[in-house]
Amino acid sequence: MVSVSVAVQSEPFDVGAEYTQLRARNCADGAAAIFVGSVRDLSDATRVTRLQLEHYPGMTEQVLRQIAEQARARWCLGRVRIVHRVGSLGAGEDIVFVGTSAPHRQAALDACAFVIDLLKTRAPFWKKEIGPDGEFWVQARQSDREALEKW
Amino acid sequence: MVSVSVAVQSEPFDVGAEYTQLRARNCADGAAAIFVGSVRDLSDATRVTRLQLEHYPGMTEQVLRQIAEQARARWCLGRVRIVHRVGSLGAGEDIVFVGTSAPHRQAALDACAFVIDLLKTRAPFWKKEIGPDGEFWVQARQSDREALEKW
Amino acid sequence: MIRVLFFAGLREQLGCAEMEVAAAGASTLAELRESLSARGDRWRRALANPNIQMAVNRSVAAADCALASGDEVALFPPVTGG
Amino acid sequence: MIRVLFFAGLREQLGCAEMEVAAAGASTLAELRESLSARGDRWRRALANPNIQMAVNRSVAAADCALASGDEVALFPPVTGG
Repeated sequence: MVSVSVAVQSEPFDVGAEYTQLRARNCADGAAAIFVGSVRDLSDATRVTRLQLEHYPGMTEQVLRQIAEQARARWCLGRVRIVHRVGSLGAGEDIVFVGTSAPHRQAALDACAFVIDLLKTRAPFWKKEIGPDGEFWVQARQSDREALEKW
Repeated sequence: MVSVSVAVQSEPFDVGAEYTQLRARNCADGAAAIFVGSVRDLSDATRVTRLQLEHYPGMTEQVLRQIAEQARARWCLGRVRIVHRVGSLGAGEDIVFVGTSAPHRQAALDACAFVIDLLKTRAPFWKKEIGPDGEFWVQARQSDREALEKW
Repeated sequence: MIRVLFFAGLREQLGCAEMEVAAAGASTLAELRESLSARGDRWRRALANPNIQMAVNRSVAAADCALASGDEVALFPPVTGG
Repeated sequence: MIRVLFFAGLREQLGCAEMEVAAAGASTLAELRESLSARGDRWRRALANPNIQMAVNRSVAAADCALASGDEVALFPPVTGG
């Protein structure tokens, strides 16, 4: 596995397989951090049964790669892997995987948090929530923009 | 799966299976964070081929459970899972798994980092490094004690 | 020609995912946006939203970014992935 | 009686994993530690280390912690798990 790897796909990802890849032939890294975001069944007051994920093909992969490279420039990291799903997702399904490996735990943990924070505000994905009450584009959150301030 | 679960075991753990458990029948949590620590092949200047992990049976599980409960008292979390291996581990083998789930990502990520930081300084495990140059008890690191200051 | 893409809620508001415009009337992103706004009420309203983000050739760009024939421009609401 | 456990490097230094001592001569952790130190040079040296940590009934405890018969005491070096 190369040091930075990103994927945008409609198929589910396998967290165990992703972890195995992150660690394969990688004895120098004693720490791995993973974040997985998935579809909640409850968004504010609206019940959500499905999520439709749209993206900007071509730009998405480029932005994800740039975010991963920014993390590698900032921390001593082994590998960074980002997988983001697009298309129609049911409640409880996984949306995004961020995995980092590093010689030391703080770098792996910080880089993982950094990547998901940047992804949330920079990567061109848009969520539409679909439920019994209709279809609604998810609004960007102020808290996501504020989360960037710590980096 | 109950909200707090800890295990001390000599058998390997399966990151994919642990993740599945963390998320099973748990649609309220849209975020999961995982940390995995494993045996590096290079510790300072000494080459390490095996690690012997000793613990204090009875106290270990209790301390791990207390750490998990402290995390739950501090953040809005769904589940906390800690698995720590003991016995003889080869280079590249996984040592410790920390998994957290939460409605929001920051809670999951912070709690995961908190648990591993506390575990490093509070849970009664001791590592002995075994390599071609002999056997050496790993010394506690000042950086691990300092890592606690942020909590 | 400049290729212009619209995404998500903005695409639905405009009823348009993609169009081509002459490079002549759009030497900067700001100019392009203005000429698009002039296409009618629906366009003016949708593009008046100050939160709309713009990209040129797949990188986020500011309003004064210069455009040339062959560029790919995208306009979209704040992103909500992850 | 008080059950006393030693772990890791300390266990190896002392050549002892577990022992029982009379509760009478050890009303606090500090007293217990002192009486153990008096068992000989090896014990004095090993227990003089200020980094040695102590637990009573599986919870970390300070030197002034009172002891009673039936208690389980443990002495060990700083932990290095994770």
